[in-house]
This record gives sequence, C-alpha cells and structure tokens, in this order.
Amino acid sequence: MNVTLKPAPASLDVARIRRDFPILSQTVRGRPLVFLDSGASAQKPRAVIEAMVRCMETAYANVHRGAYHLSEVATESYEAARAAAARFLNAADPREIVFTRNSTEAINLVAHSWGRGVMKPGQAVLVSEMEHHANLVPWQMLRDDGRGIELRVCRVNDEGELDLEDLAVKLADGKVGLVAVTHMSNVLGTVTPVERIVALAHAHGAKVLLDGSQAAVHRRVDVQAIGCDFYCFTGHKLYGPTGIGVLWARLEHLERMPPFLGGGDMIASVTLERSEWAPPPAKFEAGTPPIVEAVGLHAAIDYVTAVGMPAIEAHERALVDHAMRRLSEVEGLTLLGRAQDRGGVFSFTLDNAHPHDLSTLLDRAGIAVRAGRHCAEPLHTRFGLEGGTCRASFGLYTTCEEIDVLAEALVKAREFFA
Amino acid sequence: MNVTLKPAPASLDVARIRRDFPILSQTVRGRPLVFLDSGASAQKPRAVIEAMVRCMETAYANVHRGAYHLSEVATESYEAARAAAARFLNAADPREIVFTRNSTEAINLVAHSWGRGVMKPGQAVLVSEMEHHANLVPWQMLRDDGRGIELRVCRVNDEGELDLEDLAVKLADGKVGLVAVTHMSNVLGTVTPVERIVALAHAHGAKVLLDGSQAAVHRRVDVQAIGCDFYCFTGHKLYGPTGIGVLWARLEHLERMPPFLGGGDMIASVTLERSEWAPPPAKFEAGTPPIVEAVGLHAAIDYVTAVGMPAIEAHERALVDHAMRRLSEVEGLTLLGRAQDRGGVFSFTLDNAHPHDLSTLLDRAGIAVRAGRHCAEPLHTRFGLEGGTCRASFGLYTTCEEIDVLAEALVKAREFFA
Amino acid sequence: MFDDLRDLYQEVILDHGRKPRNFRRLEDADRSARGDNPMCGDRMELWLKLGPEGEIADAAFLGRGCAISMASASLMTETVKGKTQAQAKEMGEKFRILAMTGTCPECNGAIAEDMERLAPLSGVHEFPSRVKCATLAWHTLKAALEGTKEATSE
Amino acid sequence: MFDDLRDLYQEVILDHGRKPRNFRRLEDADRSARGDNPMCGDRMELWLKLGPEGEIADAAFLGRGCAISMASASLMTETVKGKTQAQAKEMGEKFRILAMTGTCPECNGAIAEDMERLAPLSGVHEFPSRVKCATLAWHTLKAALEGTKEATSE
Ligand SMILES: Cc1ncc(COP(=O)(O)O)c(C=O)c1O
Ligand SMILES: Cc1ncc(COP(=O)(O)O)c(C=O)c1O
Repeated sequence: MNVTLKPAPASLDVARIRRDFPILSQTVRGRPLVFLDSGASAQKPRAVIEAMVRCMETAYANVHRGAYHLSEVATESYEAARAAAARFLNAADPREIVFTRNSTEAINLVAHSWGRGVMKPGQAVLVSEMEHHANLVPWQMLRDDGRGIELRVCRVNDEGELDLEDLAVKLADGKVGLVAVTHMSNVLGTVTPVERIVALAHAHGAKVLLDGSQAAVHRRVDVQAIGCDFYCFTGHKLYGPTGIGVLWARLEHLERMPPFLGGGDMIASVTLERSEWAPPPAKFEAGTPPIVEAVGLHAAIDYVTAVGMPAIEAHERALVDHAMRRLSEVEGLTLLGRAQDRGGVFSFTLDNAHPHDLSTLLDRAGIAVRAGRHCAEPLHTRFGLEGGTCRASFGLYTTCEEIDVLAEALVKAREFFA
Repeated sequence: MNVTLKPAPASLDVARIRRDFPILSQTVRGRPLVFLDSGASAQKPRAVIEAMVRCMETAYANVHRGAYHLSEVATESYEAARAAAARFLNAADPREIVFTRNSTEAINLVAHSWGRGVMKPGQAVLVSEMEHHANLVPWQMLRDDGRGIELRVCRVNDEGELDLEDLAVKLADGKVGLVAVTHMSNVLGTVTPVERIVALAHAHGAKVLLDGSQAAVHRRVDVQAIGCDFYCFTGHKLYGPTGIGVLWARLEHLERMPPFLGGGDMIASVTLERSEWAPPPAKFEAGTPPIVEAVGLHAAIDYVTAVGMPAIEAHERALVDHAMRRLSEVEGLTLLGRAQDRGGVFSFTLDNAHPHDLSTLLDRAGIAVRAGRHCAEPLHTRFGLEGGTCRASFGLYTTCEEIDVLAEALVKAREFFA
Repeated sequence: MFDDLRDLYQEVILDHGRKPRNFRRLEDADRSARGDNPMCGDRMELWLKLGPEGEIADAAFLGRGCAISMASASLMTETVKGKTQAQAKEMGEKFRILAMTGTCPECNGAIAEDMERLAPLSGVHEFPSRVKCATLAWHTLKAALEGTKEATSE
Repeated sequence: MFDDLRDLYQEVILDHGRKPRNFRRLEDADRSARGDNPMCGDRMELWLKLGPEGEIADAAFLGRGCAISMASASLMTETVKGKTQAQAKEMGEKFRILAMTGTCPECNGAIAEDMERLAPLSGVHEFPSRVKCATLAWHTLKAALEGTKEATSE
C-alpha cells in the first residue's frame, strides 16, 4: 500500500478513461454509441471484467467451506471485497457490510428484518415522494402485512427537493421508527441533505436508511460522517457486475435483527428442532454468495478510487453545468427538477414528442436514453407526467460532446414530430 | 436449430472437456490440481466465461427498461436465458422460470410466498433428514413465524435412503401442504425416487418442492414427467456463474403466490397508496436482475446440453463405480450412505484422522475435498458424525485417475496419522 | 438525421397519433375494457357498441400513449367498425404477426383490404421494445370482446 | 508424500492430539465456558479452578475436534496451570499472533518459556482455514475468565 498522500486530481482524463471501457468504442446502427443511461446501469471497465475472468480461471471455489487452497484463496478474495466496500463507505468495521443481490434486496432485507423483527406496532416508516419503487414497495408491503406499521410520505417541492418542513411535521409525533429516503433521486438528480435528515430523524427517535444507489456512484460517501443507520448501493451502477449489492448497517443493528433468508452459512448450529444464527454479516448471507461478483465489485471500487471520487465529482459538475446550458437552449424542452444540489441525471419532456417515440428516435442517432417513469411512478404522478419522461444520465466516461450530440438530436427530433 | 436426432454419445471425451476448463490446468503447491469439490461449486468452462465477457464488452445495458438498441439486446439475451432454463427442465412455459440468486433464495421465496401467502394454519411442511440447510432452515423459520405451520421430518434409513414408509405415515392425516425434499443428497449422493414421492404427496393433497441443486447437474430433469410443483437449482454448481439460481414453478402456483421482494420491475402500477403486481415471472424479480449471470448460465446450459446429459450421466456412473471400488479398498475408511440410486458424491471418515486434518493433508497432495458437515448438520447427527466427514464430489471433468490419486493419498494419510 | 425512421413513423401514423379518430367515450357501450402498458405508462379505455347481429357497430377509445399506440388504437377503431366479433379477433391475431414480423403471409381473403390499412404499422417489427405499443389496442379489444375487462401488453 | 506437513503436524501435536492431557471434567470448577467452531463442528468445554490468589490452579477440558484443536487445548491447559489470570490472557493474545503470523516478536520476558512450549503450533499460520482450530481453546479460556460462557471461533 502506497501511503504517500497526493493531492486529489482536479480533473479527469476522459479520453483515457473511455479507453478502459470496451463497450464505448461500439457503433449503434452505424453511429458512435452515446450511452446516456448509466443511471439505469453503468458500463464496465476492463479492470472489472478481467478481475472476474481471473477469478474464474485461476482462483475459483466456494467460500467459507473448504480447508483447501482454492477455497482459501476464494474466501480471501471474497472477504477482501467486503473490506473494500467497508473502506469505500468509511464503515467502522467490515462486519457491517452485507452482500446482497442489489439495492432492492438490501432494502427488502431491512424491511423484513428490521421492519418485521424490530419495529413495533404503531410505529411508522417515513419515505418521500421521490423514492424509487425499490424504496417504496417494500414499505408498502410491510404496511399491508397486518403488523400495524404505518407508512408516511414526505412531500417533494416544485423544484424537486425534499420538503424538510414536511419532514419535520411528519416526524413530530415521535411515532416514526425509520426514515427511508434516497440520497440522490434517479429522476430529478436531486441530492438530498442527508446530514440534516439524520439530525432531524434522530432527534425524533427515528433511525435512517439511505438509498445510495445513485449517490454512491457520484459522491464520496462517509456513513460515519453522515451518521445514518443503514446505507445501500448496487454494484452494477458503480461500474461493477450485476448480481451484487451492498447493505451497510451499524453492527449493533445487525446484531439485533433476526435473519432474513435461511440456509447454509448463516447458522451457528442446526438441529431438526432449532437453529442458532451465526453472527453478522454471515447471519444475513444465506447460501452461496455472489463470489465472482464480489471480486468484480472490488475491482470496480478500486477503479473509481484510483480515478478519485473528488475528480469524478468535479467532472460530473462540469457535465451538469454543460447539460443545464445546452438543454435549456432546446426549444420545447421541459426539465423535471431544478434542485440546487444535483447530480448528473436529467429527466425531461419535449412538447410534441412522447418520451417513447423520442427515445426511439434518439436510438437511431446512437443515443441511449431511457423513456418511461424510471421506477418512480408516484414522482411522475406528483408532477402530472403519467406518460413518463426521457432521462439522460451520466457516468464518469460521459463527455460534454455527447451532451452536445443529445441537444442537437433533440432539436431535430422536435422538427421530426412538428 | 439442428433437428436431426443423433444417438446420444455413449461416453464423453474427458481429456477434451478438461481443456475447456482453464482452471484445471493449474498446479497446487507444485502438484496438478485434483478438484473434487464440484458438489460445493463447479468450475467454469471457457464458454461461460467468454459469454459473460462478451455481454459486458459488447451487449450490456439494464433490461426491460430501455427502448434503445443495447437495452433491447440485453433484454433479449436475458429472456433467451429464461427460455433455455425452461427447455433444460422441460418446463411448459418460460414464464414458469424465476431467476433468483441461488437455490437458497429460490427455496426462501417459496417459503415466504407459498408458505406465508398460500398455506393455511394447521398445515404442515414435510422435509427429510437428509436436507441441506437451505431446504430446512427456511421451513423452520416459517414454523417459528407464529402462523401455525407445523414442520415434519421424514426419516432416512441406514443405507442413506429416504424412508418411504415413514413418508407415507407422515402424509397420512392429509395435513401436509407441502413436501420439500432433495432430488439428490449433497452428502450421501442418494438420488431420491421423485416420481414416487410426487405420487404419494399428491395422493394426500400435498404439493411437492424438489431441491435439484445437486440432481440437475448430474441427470436430465423433466419437471413435467416428474410432476412436481416446484423445482430449483443453482447456477454455480451447473458450471455456470455465481449470483444466479432458478426456481421453476407451475404457472398457476406463481399466479396465486403474493410477491416476495418489492421494488422495480415487479409492479404493474404504483401509487403512494397501493401497488398492483406484474404477472409472473416479473412479479418475483424485483430490481435489476443478474443479467450477466443469466447470460453465463445460458452458456452453461448450452455447454452441458452439447456434451449431452445422457453422456454426463454415463460418465458419472463409471466414476461412481470406480470410486466405490477404490474407496472400499482403503483400510479404515467408512463410507456414509450406500443408496442403490446414487450420484457422484462420496462422504467418508478415515478411522484415525479427523476430517479437517485429512483435508489439509489431501490439499498438500493437490486434492481439493471438503471437510465438515456440508450444510447438513442434522444428517451428520443422524449418523453420529458430529465431527463431520470428508467429501469428494465429481464433475463432468473428473477422471478415474483423479479418484486413484485420492485413494492412494488416503492410504498414505492413514499412515501419517498412525 | 432520422430519415430512416420514416418507415416507422409514416405520415399516416403521425397523423393518427396527433389526431386520433374515435377518441371519445361511448356512453351506452355494450362492451368495454382497459388496456395498460405498465412499462411506459400507456393506458387506454375502449368501448364497443354491438349491432343487432352482434357485429361491432361502433368503437371508441380514450387514453394516453406514444404516437404508435395512439395511431394503432385509432386505426383499430376505424377498421373493426362493421366487422363481426370473429372477424375482429382474427384481424387482431393477424395484426400481432404483422407487428412482430413485418409481414402477414396469411392476410388475404376477406380481411386483405383491412389489413392493408394497418400495414403502415408493420415497421414496428424492427423495434422489439415498441411492438407492444402497437399491439396494446388489439389486446384491449380482445379483452373487451371476451369480457376480461383488463389487458396488459408487456 | 506429506513430509512437508511435519511442520504443521509435529510429533508433539500428534501426540497431544491423540492423547490430550487434562481431558476430563472438573467437578468443582470456579469458571467454565463452551467453545464452538460451527464451520467444522469442533466443540469443547473448559473448566478452571482458581487458587487463593485468583491464579489458575487447575484446568481441564472435554470435547471433540481435529488434531490441531485437541492438541492446542491440551497444551493450553498444561501451560496456564499456575499462571495468574492476567498472565493467561496475555499468553492468549500472544498465541493468536503466533498462530496467525508464525512468529511472536514480543514473546520474551516472563512468558518466554511457556510460549516456547506452544511454538509447535506456529506452523498453522500457513493454513489460514486452520488457524481457528488452534485458537479455539484460547478463545474459550478468555470466555471462561471473562464470564462470557460461550466462545466461537470462525
Ligand atoms: C442439495 C443442496 N441444496 C441447496 C444448496 C444450496 O445452494 P446455494 O448455496 O447455491 O443456494 C446446495 C449447495 O450448497 C445443495 O447441495
Ligand atoms: C435510487 C435508486 N434506488 C434503487 C434502485 C434499485 O437498484 P437495483 O435495481 O440494482 O436493486 C435504483 C436503480 O434502479 C435507483 O436508482
């Protein structure tokens, strides 16, 4: 380990970075690929792909189970990935990291084990109007489970920011046991003021879960500084593999929570009559874990760490400024959300073009954007956009030129549908 | 598709097959790797690794969500994997295939959605003494959930076979709603008489879940011919990736079952007040699925299909016969299980050597076997082997020579500890 | 820039998409159904009036969706008017094939002329994720005729 | 074939593994604890008798496990007899380092001689999955001294 402290690079060499991503040199229907759907899932750098290949070609076996060489090597790699995830979030202890399939499963785990195992009847969960379905539906299912858990929803203002006054009002009676909100909206780009949310929630006796699926990709996350209780993100958006997600939770919480899934590796002893659970994180990792995916995620974390989260954030700020300027110039375009603190996600409508027609058109120009409601139907309803929006979302490989290509194509698309 | 029917190859060219698996050319501490832990997790052929790389390098995007080229391509690959899994099990309809993380999650899904959503208080789940913890602990958790579901356990006889008389006795009162048993024991190698189990269970009004984690690797499985209600297997044991498993269930069952995890892609509509579920299989696949893993699993299924399940079965029968002969000759060795119908899994003890010491020794000889209770603690208790066993398990790349190496090493190990 | 998309977005489609025909509620309908495309948020409600012989005397719809789905619904309501229920269902079957493959080898005989009117939508087959936009209306028609009340097109 | 394993399985270890010393129940124990290694099914029960000054007057154990864990428990009971509780705990700390790294740079002074007796177990550091076999006894000792009753070693 090199411990010399170097100043963080102020900017990043996008051209060099793009060469790390094999898929970006592709053409789509004869045009260079302009991939603006990283918010749905990011592309993978060669380092991630190669780490997974190396694992499968030279160091693969099941983990935690064998006393032989390959299994020891695989177990070490798997646990090294856990330590890397802990460092990435500045967790106090690697045992606070539970590997799940994705963010969705991480939140469901908390809804089951904390919501059904620790929360009491009469308590409430408080989410917001801008949540991804992953951070809404599990709580609706908890509410409808007949355990007397209420579900409250914090309003979003017209700028697309969390209404903190409403949050305070809904916390006031002290019944909220858990605030579950996003750290960054996958539709509005809004970054939420997590420290203030945590302070407010804790002051009213509520724990806080943050959905970091988007935020963790764009900002340095320090769970200890934020002070939250649960945090999750998903591998495939962080330039890592599908099939793996991360739940961080304070060790004391994990210790209190009953297990979620039952099976091998999560038990200390099993008789036909009863089982005793292993300590966390094993307690929450039943069955064969995503071994190769953990290795890939480790490589992804190393990759973004080497590029530098500050450099990634600075690059993204430049992209956001550029996109703001260029998209504002497109006649007939309406942006959804104008939060002060925002990341590289832009949802919009174009007056006479339905989002789906628009995305089909853009695809012809090699531009990949997503159309629909982006798994945030209530938010679209809130803004009267039941028909959905188009969304362009950026990654560390996105360039200002790609945003120009998008803006020009939007002007042409408007003419097409005129 | 080539529809010419060729006679199934009677034997398989192991030397050629071994060249398909990069890891097998490895040496461990200077000796050629003898990998006899495929029952815990199998190695991956180049075709699987390359399919995953190709997906990530040329055809990756999130699925089901985008109207652009890459997303369409990825969605097609993902759904093609589902169709391949359906063909592999001879399912009536690809919609009967739900992708999970592994077998463990597949069984937990049934325990939650069927066990808590469809079964009634007073009903019982019937498992067996030879179950892997994955098919025991979820049912214990269901039993302890306060819903009045009982858990019954079918005995295993001294040969390591399911005691069908006991099964009939425990079904007799008609209270069993679900029989959940393994199709092949991961400790004894025993293959269970699934058609008879299904006939017995159905005659008493019970549905049947079969844990095919081991069986599906070794035999051609035809869920329609077997007649069961649920079947599951896990990708990483079938020479496929980690992070993916398969649950097959009759469509009518999936339609009745409430969802398990909540999130994106499993809903038809979401308002803040309530959500409507999508039809199966989407209803059970919340969040971003294991996309790259599905592509890898598809390649694995194509691989074993091309080799031919009949050829694999024949090869394994030869290995089993050879192992039976060679291991019986090792003085002081006791085999656990002597079922008539068995697959390539051998658990044993050696008189004066503890299983862990033994596996450390064998590792020095390059031989990877597993020591412990193999996530089947009650079965080991049943046979008075609380200290565990050593287990050698075979894959399609295993050779008789490797079994010879094992047998010789066991003789030497016995001398070492004498 | 988007010239090759004129195959998909032919003038007739853009026209029907912008100004859908029969875009109204039928107050005294004999049959009705709702169609949903959850992925994109497309949604329509369809009403049918049956004639004395059970034939489709009138058809109308309301809803929201992309140009393709609006145009398809609009063209469908025009095409099925005056058809028997069996004919309408058959056309729906044929249309699915047309939308998925771009051609319809068996589209001759009695319905040839009507299928001709739907041909402008055949370009959708090159856009797998858009096929369901074109077929939603026909799924909904089937649901209405069979009394299912709700159709989804995924 | 297994000659290089003589580093791990030295004669003293095989001997203690086969014939563990102090392998009995202590009926009138002042302290006791159970140790578990769930992965391998190793399990032990440890009893301590304290002397007038609180020193460890007697130590005994029962249980099952591999040669390493039995030998380690056997050697531990022999070594801690007559030690103060603080000394015993310190030895446990040092032993952990020895088992994980193969050396113990700080193992000198008062406990040097005792650590010397435990040195045969240092070979285990080359076998990451076996380290816990060697440390289980010491985890259990710590649990007994601290009154925790149960220790696991994973
Ligand atoms: C019979 C049996 N069932 C279930 C499992 C669990 O599989 P997984 O760990 O992939 O969920 C295994 C393998 O560990 C097994 O052998
Ligand atoms: C804010 C947010 N939360 C949760 C998710 C769900 O992530 P996954 O599908 O990987 O579980 C996403 C992405 O789809 C997201 O953007």
